[in-house]
Amino acid sequence: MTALNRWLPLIAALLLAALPTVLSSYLQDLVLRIMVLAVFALSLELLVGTTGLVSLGHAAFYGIGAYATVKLSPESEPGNLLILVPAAMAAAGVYAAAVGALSLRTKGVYFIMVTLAFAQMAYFVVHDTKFGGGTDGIYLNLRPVLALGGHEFINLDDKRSMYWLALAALVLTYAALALIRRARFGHALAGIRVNEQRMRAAGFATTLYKWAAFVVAGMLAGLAGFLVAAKDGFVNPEMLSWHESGAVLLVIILGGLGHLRGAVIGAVSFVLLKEALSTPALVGNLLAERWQLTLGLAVMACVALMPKGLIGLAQRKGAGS
Amino acid sequence: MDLATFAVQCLNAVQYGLLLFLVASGLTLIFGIMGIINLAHGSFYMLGAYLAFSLSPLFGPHFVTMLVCGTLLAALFGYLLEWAFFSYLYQRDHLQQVLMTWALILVFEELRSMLVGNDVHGVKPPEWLAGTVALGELMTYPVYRLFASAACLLIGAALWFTVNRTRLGMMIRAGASNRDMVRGLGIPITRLYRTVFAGGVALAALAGMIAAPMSSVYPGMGGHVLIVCFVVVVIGGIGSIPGALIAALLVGFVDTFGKVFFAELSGIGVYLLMAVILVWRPEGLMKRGY
Amino acid sequence: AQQAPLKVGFMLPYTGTFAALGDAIEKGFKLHVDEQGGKLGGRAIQYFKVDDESEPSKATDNVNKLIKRDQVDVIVGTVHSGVALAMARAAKESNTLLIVPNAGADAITGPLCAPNIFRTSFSNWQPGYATGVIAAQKGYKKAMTITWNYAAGTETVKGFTEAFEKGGGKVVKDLSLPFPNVEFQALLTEIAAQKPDVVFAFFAGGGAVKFVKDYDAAGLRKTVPLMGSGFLTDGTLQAQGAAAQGLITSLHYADGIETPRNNAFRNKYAVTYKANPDVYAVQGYDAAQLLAAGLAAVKGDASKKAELQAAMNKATIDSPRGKFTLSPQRNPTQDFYVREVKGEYNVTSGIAVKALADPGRGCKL
Amino acid sequence: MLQVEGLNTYLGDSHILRGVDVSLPAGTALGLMGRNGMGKTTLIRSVMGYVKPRAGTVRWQGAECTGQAPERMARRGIGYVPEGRGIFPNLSVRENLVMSARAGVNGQRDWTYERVLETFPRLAERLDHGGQQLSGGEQQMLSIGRALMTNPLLMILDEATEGLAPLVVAEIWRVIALIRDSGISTLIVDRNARQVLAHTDQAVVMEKGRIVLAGPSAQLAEDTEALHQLLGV
Amino acid sequence: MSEVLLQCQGLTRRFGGLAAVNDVSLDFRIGEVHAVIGTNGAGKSTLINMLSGEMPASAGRIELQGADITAMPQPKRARAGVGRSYQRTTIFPEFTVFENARLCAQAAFARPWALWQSASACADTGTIAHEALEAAGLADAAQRPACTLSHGAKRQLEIAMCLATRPRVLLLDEPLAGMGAEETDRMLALLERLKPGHAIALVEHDMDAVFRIAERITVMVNGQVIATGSPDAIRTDRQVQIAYLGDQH
Ligand SMILES: Nc1ncnc2c1ncn2[C@@H]1O[C@H](COP(=O)(O)OP(=O)(O)OP(=O)(O)O)[C@@H](O)[C@H]1O
Ligand SMILES: Nc1ncnc2c1ncn2[C@@H]1O[C@H](COP(=O)(O)OP(=O)(O)OP(=O)(O)O)[C@@H](O)[C@H]1O
Ligand SMILES: [Mg+2]
Ligand SMILES: [Mg+2]
Repeated sequence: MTALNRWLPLIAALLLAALPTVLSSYLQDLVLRIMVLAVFALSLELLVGTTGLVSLGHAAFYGIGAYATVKLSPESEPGNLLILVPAAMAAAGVYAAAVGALSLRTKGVYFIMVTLAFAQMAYFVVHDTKFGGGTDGIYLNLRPVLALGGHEFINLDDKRSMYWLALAALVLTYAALALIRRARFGHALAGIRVNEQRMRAAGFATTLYKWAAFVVAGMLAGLAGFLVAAKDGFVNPEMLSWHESGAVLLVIILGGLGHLRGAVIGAVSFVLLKEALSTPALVGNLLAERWQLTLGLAVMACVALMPKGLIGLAQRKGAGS
Repeated sequence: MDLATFAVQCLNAVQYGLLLFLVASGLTLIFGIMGIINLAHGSFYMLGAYLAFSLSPLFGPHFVTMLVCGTLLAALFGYLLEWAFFSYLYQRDHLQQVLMTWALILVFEELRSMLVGNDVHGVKPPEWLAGTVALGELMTYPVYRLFASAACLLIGAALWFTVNRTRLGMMIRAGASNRDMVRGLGIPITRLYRTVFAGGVALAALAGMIAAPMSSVYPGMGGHVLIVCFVVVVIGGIGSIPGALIAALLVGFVDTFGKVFFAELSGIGVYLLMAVILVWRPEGLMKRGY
Repeated sequence: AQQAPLKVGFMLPYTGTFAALGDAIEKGFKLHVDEQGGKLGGRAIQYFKVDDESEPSKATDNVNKLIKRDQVDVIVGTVHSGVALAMARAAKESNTLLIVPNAGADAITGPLCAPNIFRTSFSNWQPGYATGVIAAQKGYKKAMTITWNYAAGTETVKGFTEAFEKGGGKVVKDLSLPFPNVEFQALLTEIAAQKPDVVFAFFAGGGAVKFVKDYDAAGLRKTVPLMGSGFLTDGTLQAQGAAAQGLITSLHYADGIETPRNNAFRNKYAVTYKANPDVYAVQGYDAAQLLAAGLAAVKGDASKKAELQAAMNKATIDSPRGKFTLSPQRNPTQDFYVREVKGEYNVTSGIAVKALADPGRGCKL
Repeated sequence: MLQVEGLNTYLGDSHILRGVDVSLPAGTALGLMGRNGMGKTTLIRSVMGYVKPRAGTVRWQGAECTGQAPERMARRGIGYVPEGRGIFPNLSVRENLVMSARAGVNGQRDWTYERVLETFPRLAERLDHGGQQLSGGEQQMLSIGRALMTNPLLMILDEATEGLAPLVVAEIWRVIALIRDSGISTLIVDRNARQVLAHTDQAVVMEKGRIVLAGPSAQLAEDTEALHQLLGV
Repeated sequence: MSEVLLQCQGLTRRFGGLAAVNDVSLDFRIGEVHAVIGTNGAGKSTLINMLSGEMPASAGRIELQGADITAMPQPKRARAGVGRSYQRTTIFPEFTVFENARLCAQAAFARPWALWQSASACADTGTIAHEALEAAGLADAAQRPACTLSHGAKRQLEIAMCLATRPRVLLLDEPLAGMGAEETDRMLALLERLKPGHAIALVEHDMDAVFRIAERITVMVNGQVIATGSPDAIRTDRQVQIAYLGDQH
């Protein structure tokens, strides 16, 4: 039981890798979408679940990653993955470094609001200026490729390549975060979440730790942003809006805070729940049109019945058996 | 900008600030003082606006009576809401409230769409407030806006008094920090919080009713005010009512003059203000000394 | 042999601020289909629906539901320009036929134009331009514009400025505020201070209601005439009440168009849905007409894409708004009416510009 | 006045109280002693209704009230000074006192705001300070004062002298004696066994969730051997 | 005379108009327990807060082994050897007792960049944590979640966490509060053992304990030092008796 539990992420990853061979193109897209959201959610989980820093501006880094991808792609030839991925992560990381340095002076709800403020500023910069293409957003003319020495290894125009790239990103993100949480760094972050005062008294430079976590989370969000830009070939200011930040926060709360699996489960269930509730073929025309109502009620039921999020449910079952 | 225009702009700023304060007052109570992260505040505001829309034909000139009735209805609604959806969340991680209130927004929006449809509506101010006063040679100023400003101040003062000067207010604040201890002193916290929550909903709805004749009534109207309300409450220092007032006025000024001088980037203004203030004073402007 | 039904996918806002518009568009579309006995080009129609939530960042995923999951033959949508742009991209990539029944973003039939992307509404530039023509004709010399700082607003204002300045006037200042901010007082004061001859405004929905009421309450309606693109007063007059009386706007549709075609349409719509049609319903209706014209040419065989699209582009649509054709960029070349608010109606007093075509700048078709 | 019979309480899965019987006649003081972690606080919290006992009964003035909500118990006249003080950090000293002010069950108002301040002059100097800003001892005084403001019939003091200066501790014992004289009962948990025995009528010693020794305080004070074995003094 | 590890001169802290600590100069030496006693609100905790870097001083100077550390941030000070315990229990409630201690031990072996190493497998911190728990008498409870400890046990954990950081200066704020007689004895024995090699500042209201263990006692009243000296001198100091001790001692 525990052994299975331990290897579950790996098994899931292998299953996911095999899926494109059996799935229809639409379902493959759906899974792709979930994986990208999962990367985004995982990046926030490092902040919220692990470090206890609730950010309502995480979409800014996601959006910046996406915009950087589009902006740095050449007009008329495909951009190179080897440049674009680091660039997107770096762009998001740089902004995160600045925002983190300023906002970590504050705590709790104030922190929530300062991160929101910085995200909104980024939002308005892309929304209201020519630079970001205004409200309409901008297109990525050609999807990125992985080219080395004139040879093209991966072309994201191919749906499966895109899928596997996203899967690779998810696996790497998950693994990186799992390592972090297992390492002393992660333990220190957890300590900061529970009792920062004590951590300082013990000798941890907590601000530095939090800042580092903030930057890492920002960079991973940038990675998710890159994936979206490459997948959709289109970026829009709304990617940076607080709705987006809020949505990803909801995903990890729904999944259950404090567990990497929670973030992934949250992403899966959120997308599937909404998808199911708004698909006429599944729930009938009448209900599908009222998906907001059913989704709202479903989430309320989740909150009422599952104090620890969906992961709590899985764990309780695990403990019982 | 000549002096007269400047004066009028200042008046605009103050008036907008007061309106923001009115809308944020309910949030100060529920979020600032009770400590519930309530995303559905905008929905309560919308509820008020739609109440005004559906009640005003019934009440005609008895505008104040309508306000009272609407507020009571909203309070009752809030009372039930707390019982059904919030009473068991206090012991849990605060973020669960985020999820719950977000889900409530969805449900509210859909119910509104089912009950009153998706059209835009206007609400007429009562006859006795419908006039305007002249302002300079070209402009006039609606009397109703002055009425709304006065109402804001009145409500703000009443709220401040209740929270800071009455035992009820002290109990509410005490409950936010240590529920168990409050119970140990013989105060039925469950009922108390239910009532206060109802009060917060009522305030939001009252703000919606007062704002309806000025702002019109339309789907999604709650979402637009929500963030600004949070900004106001937080800049002011969570839980501080005078702080919220000052913050609301500041936001009013920044917004008004931002639009005039930096139209291109005026959206940033309010958030820049918040970021600067919080980086400068990490606990808001008027955080209580303790 | 019995052909399988033609799959039509609606991607429209069914929730949120634009829900009423989405509803009207769908009703309009279905009305025409019903008039044809439930068939277009001899083929039965099967509908699919996706709520676009007016959320551009979800647009690609949402439109893929129609393209990949439901594998529709035609997509009809949407209202929000940002969403429509994302849809245009997806449609282009998958070569799915797209009919835009509202979103006015100039780019859709400009830089992003494609043989399979059609529009039955307008480009943002058009109503702005038409209003500019009216304003110039009225002899106004000094204008100010006011709108939300977003694409639809700035594009409309651009159209207005182009026509107004061509007609000899001068736009002295463009005012704007962030979307969806509705606190206009500061900008109204700015207008009062500058005292232009005329103000051109672009707002829609709740913002339009509030703007018109605030404009009136500030006492400006009597001193500085207000004009706007038709959306300023469409579907909002009941809410705007007295404040909107006498407002002059321009749009490709109006309430008092006394043609048999329009009357028939309005009656039919009123009978079917127990509601009065608006411009959105017309646009939806025409989307169906346009599709019908194309399908008729290929006898219902939607797989003959090139022929279908060519036929659609050549079609003359007998719209309730009056006949229109499509520009090479597939945007309607249509008449724009002068409209004045009287009571709860936008009454037309003639045509501002006949057969106004969008310049289609940047389109490489 | 207070009668506890066969109380069994679980926290999580652990069986903490294993059949506790305690009774406290009106107007007397009962000392509750025991090493750390023996269940003293749990007993008090079971009586107050913060935790629901699995078995056993709690009687207050003859009426059964097992598992009633803490606010009900407080309203019936129990004043509670918890361990760790439970001061409201976001209220000023004045507000901490005023918010809890209440006439007793019999309408008595023996303890007023003024009298509390008289008893703890240190608090009078700190009226406008927030609860958070008080020193540890000041918080303790405030916690006691706050409970007195509810004019209780029974005061439960869980480690009420923790962190208090010797002079103040002496003052607290004096106040307790005073309270007792005015007919209010007290239930005292304190680490200083000698002091407890000196200021109570009856005393019980707990070990691992059971009462292992009970009797008049004076008598227990003699029994040095048992005290040493059970309490380490 | 033994080495002075930590000392302060003219240390002052004001809260608005109130001088909670006023011009206090003290030193703490290796091999000595220096008790700081005083009335409630005398400023003892505030003093410790300043010495440990939790709170900036309004005026004055703090030296660690002769180096000025007045402006040194708390974490750095802690790593330099200044450890403290809190009067109000300050633990990680949701972690196990062992994890509480190990996390504190980890501060000295931070190496946050070593992501490939598992924190729980780190032998050094594990040993230190075990020793600290053993010393504080909590070895049996190591695997329990800290929040399920009784009040007294939490106080013990508080001390263990301070020890786990391996400090050279121990600033203990009422370590005995909430502990029973037996635990008090154990704690005093522990302090006795720690004395060589450590400088210990002990803030405490338990006079029996203070007089048993302290080499030097400083008495504070209203932010000021009113007396410093050997236990016997303090016991008989009239001023101290009036302000603090009463006549019992
Ligand atoms: N939530 C819990 N789950 C399991 N056991 C618990 C829980 N809370 C407390 N305990 C255990 O219950 C026992 C009794 O605790 P209690 O707080 O009543 O002791 P106490 O006698 O008041 O001790 P102290 O003198 O230290 O305050 C202790 O051994 C404690 O570890
Ligand atoms: N943050 C603060 N703001 C204002 N006043 C404070 C603050 N912290 C402490 N004080 C005041 O400073 C004085 C000294 O407090 P301190 O906690 O140092 O006392 P103490 O000597 O530790 O007392 P005790 O023995 O009761 O713990 C007290 O009167 C307290 O009210
Ligand atoms: Mg206890
Ligand atoms: Mg202290």
